[in-house]
Amino acid sequence: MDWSLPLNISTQGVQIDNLFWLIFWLTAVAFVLVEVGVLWFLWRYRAREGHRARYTHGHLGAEIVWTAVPALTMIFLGIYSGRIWAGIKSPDSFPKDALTINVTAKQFEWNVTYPGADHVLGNDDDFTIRNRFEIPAHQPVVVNLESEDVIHSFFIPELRVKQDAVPGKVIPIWFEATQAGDFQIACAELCGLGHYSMRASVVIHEPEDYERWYNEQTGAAQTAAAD
Amino acid sequence: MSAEGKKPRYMLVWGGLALLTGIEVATAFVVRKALEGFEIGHEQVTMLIILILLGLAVWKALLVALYFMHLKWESKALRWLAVAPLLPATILVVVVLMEYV
Amino acid sequence: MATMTAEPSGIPVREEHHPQPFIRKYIFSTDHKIIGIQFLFTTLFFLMIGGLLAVMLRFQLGFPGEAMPGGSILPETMAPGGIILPEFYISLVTMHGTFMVFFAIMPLLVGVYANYLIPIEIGTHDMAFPRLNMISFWLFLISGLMMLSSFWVVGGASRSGWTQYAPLSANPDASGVFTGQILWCLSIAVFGFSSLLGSINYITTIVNQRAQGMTWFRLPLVIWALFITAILGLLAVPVLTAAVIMLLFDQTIGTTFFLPGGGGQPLLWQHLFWFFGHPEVYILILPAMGFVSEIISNGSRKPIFGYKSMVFAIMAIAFLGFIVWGHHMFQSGMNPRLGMSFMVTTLIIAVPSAIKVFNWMATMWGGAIKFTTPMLFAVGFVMLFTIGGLSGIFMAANPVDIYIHDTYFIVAHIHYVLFGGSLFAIFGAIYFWFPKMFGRMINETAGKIHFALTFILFNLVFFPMHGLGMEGMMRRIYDTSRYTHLSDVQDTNTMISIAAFGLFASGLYFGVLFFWSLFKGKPAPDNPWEANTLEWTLPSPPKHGNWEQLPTVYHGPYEYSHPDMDRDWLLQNERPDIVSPAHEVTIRKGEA
Amino acid sequence: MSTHGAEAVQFEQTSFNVYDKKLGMWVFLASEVMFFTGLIGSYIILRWGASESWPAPGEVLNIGVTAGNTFLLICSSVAMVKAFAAIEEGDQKHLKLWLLATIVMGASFVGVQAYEYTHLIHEGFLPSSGLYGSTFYAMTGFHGFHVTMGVLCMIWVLGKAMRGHYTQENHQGVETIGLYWHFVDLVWIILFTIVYLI
Repeated sequence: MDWSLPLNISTQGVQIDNLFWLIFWLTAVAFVLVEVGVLWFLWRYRAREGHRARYTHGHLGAEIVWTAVPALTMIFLGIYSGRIWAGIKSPDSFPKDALTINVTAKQFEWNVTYPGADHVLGNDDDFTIRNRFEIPAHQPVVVNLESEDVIHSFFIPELRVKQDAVPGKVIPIWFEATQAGDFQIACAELCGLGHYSMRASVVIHEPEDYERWYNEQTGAAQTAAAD
Repeated sequence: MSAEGKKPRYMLVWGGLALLTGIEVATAFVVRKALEGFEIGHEQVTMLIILILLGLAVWKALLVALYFMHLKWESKALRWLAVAPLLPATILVVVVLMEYV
Repeated sequence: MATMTAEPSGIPVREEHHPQPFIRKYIFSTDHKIIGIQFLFTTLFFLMIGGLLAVMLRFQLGFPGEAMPGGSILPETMAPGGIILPEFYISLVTMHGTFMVFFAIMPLLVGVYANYLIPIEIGTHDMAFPRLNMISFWLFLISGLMMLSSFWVVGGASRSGWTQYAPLSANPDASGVFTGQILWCLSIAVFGFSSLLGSINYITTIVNQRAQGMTWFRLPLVIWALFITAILGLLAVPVLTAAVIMLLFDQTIGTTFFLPGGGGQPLLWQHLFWFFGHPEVYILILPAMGFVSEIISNGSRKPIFGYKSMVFAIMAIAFLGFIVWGHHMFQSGMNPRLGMSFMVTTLIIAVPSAIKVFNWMATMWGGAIKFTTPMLFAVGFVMLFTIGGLSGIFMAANPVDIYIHDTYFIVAHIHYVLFGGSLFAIFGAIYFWFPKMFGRMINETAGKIHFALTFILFNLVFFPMHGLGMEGMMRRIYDTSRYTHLSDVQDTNTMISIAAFGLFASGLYFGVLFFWSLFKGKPAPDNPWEANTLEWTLPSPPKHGNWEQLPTVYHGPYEYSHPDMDRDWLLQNERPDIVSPAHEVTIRKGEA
Repeated sequence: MSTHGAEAVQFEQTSFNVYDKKLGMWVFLASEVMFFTGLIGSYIILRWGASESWPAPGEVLNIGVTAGNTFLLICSSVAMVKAFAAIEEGDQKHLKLWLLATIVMGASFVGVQAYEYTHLIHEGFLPSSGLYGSTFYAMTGFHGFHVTMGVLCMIWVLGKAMRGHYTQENHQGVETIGLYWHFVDLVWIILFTIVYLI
């Protein structure tokens, strides 16, 4: 553990990490202010012989200042994070040219369904892979999350993606990886006794590698269908 | 309660409640049938009926709260206490309904 | 508001002081002080249970797959050969949360101190409904024991997390627990009723029974906090009760409120739970803030800074508490637009909390600070609660929450608020009011050792969890070694676990100190901390019925270092013109 | 107000002008509102979001019987308030009579509901019959439970009335139980409309 966020490989992750560190520095200032202030007051105003506490019930000006400063900071943070949130989650933010994949969670595995050779989901030539999630880099991916039994949560730390999969609902999310590599999907929502080992491998390919992999798979699927 | 000397006429309220209940049942069935005879869509009729029924129910509830529960004669503070929980209640229902918007 | 001239109170003095049989006096007592003490003993027991569960689950995280020393006494279904099973681990996590929230922190704050303090701080004989008060305690005890018993039923205790997310909780096939799950629901339903009876009592008593001159803005802040807390409990807990009953029906009689198979909505459970759950968070912190306000003002020998803004901050927190619940659900699949509005309200709620922290600091500024044990815990509260509050901003900003949601960052946050916050304030309160409750003092040096141990170990346990969360370590996982991104967290986890065992030991040390002081502590004077509120005008411990003649209040509760006084405190029932510097007399009857 | 005032210190009122029991009951009713919000709110939310259509009024439930039952509960409410009006005048006889009438009508309400339940269960309409069954039984069941509790408390109050416990000056118990009873009536008014008629 090294007190840093792990490698980020998604376009949204940059914004999330920047916001994280912005909040970190804002809160660090408040943290130092309060903790040092408290310790300083403890020392400076310790009970001493012949010293009597100041008799005061408050100071309106001071109170207005320390109401207004946090309030303004929070309003700023709210507006700033609201924009990022909308850019990730709002339905308008979803890219049009994305690759769409279905992920169905169940105790305790991730089933990933790809469109078949016709590149359209929801018909017979779709193929499903268990516990293996392969996607191309540099291309937006939309994942339609579903669950068969209980709530799971689709979490890929390096992609800064986390979304609960709720039975009875289809929840779309999107992201775009910026580099290839091997990672894992983790389940982030308690889903039963196998929760701790509900993982799947994530393989992010360079686009041409993905193309090759996909063609192999659809070929295999077609052969399987032909049998 | 009736410290002002004027006794609340409970029987009148009772009559009102009984009448309103009758109107409700009639609305749900007879009026609905009648309305469906006109050139309005089924959806609109349902909406209208629901609004009328809810209005009648609130009216009845108000009669009970104001007269039987004496809120009409209580202090302002107690009346506030009586309606205060409706605020969080409304927040809960309305916000969760926004899931479907 | 109407005014009336002072005259002797028309309320008849109750029949007190006749000897009562032991059972009526200590077991089925209707005396608010005895009930408060009953709550204290039971909740300290449940606190220990919660701590013990934490020790076990920390053992698994620190030393995965190893046999727990002494763990072989546990049945095969929990830990064969002392090695904790994954299913038992989830039960541990679930029950740790459940016990700490419902049966330790909440009743320690409300059950103990609302009962004990309200009548003696507002100046009345007892609660408005003493019998309901007694029933409330017994229902609480029954619900706690029901919850505890679920460990020993077939299938073990509930395994759905303390938040009981449906459908895992609603479907026994998914969780593998049936009886334990039913017991969870029943226990919480009974708990909800107990809490309701308490709230009715507290609200009615504070509204109706204040002593002459005890106006709203002369109430001690702890009473304000308990009053607002009671309102929160009154309006929030019934929603949980209703939800838990629906959950129970889903499990038992085949309804489908939360089961998508029958058209139900899993998210409805989360909405109902968090509609209760977020006000609950403030139920767990507002009384703690009240204790801290009392203790910091007392320890600094200075009036509380900005009394009215403290009161309005409590009210603002309580009101906003009802419209922020969705921030627990940012990643739940809730409508993203709702996520946006909940983020805004959540960020706003940071403001009143900040006001309170700054007001406590300003109270210390220019004071004459005494380093008593309660004061140390109160200052510890301010320092640790600040960390918990600031880490909350990370998760309030919902884009960041995408990453840190359901990680150890959240675990760190909740413990900084509930342990570093609430529990530190509770320890402070126990040290502060112990002399009044039991007529004996807790040794100051021993108390300071307890503070130092707790403060240091607490930070060793929970501060590194922020780092674990940044690594992406998920909550409630049994074994981190399954994940590549968690390959280097084991050392930290082991360190945390060792510190956690130390923290539990410091808790046991406190237990010993508590019981030792109960019997062997130095006899306490009536007003050991030289405080101002009404309870310190009574003998330690106060008699049944508290007052023979009800006190009259002349000013606010924080008149420390009043310029007209020689001494630096002024009881609420003293008038500076009567208690002149020349001849100090205490007004308390029977001692002149 | 000065803390250094002379002898005639003026005190602001420090109570609410409402006696404890009545205040406590109103506070309790506030929490009851939230409890029923949990149930009724869930019903509204589930019905709003339901994928399949909801049965039309009268399709499953017998409106005629329940309309009569509603009328019965309204009558019991007016009987309750008459009992209260009687004791306000110090009229012991009518207090007891009207209380008895309230109890009988309340108990009959529960009886009719039990009849309705057995009938529905016989027809195969169960709590496990989808969302409609779930919400119907939860809401009406908990309302019925409240009525039953009310009847039991009312029997207790009647017992006290028999012993002459209530007087023209002191009849807090009658008013307090009355508030509860009217509240239960009020909840039924809402339930009847949204469960049976809409």
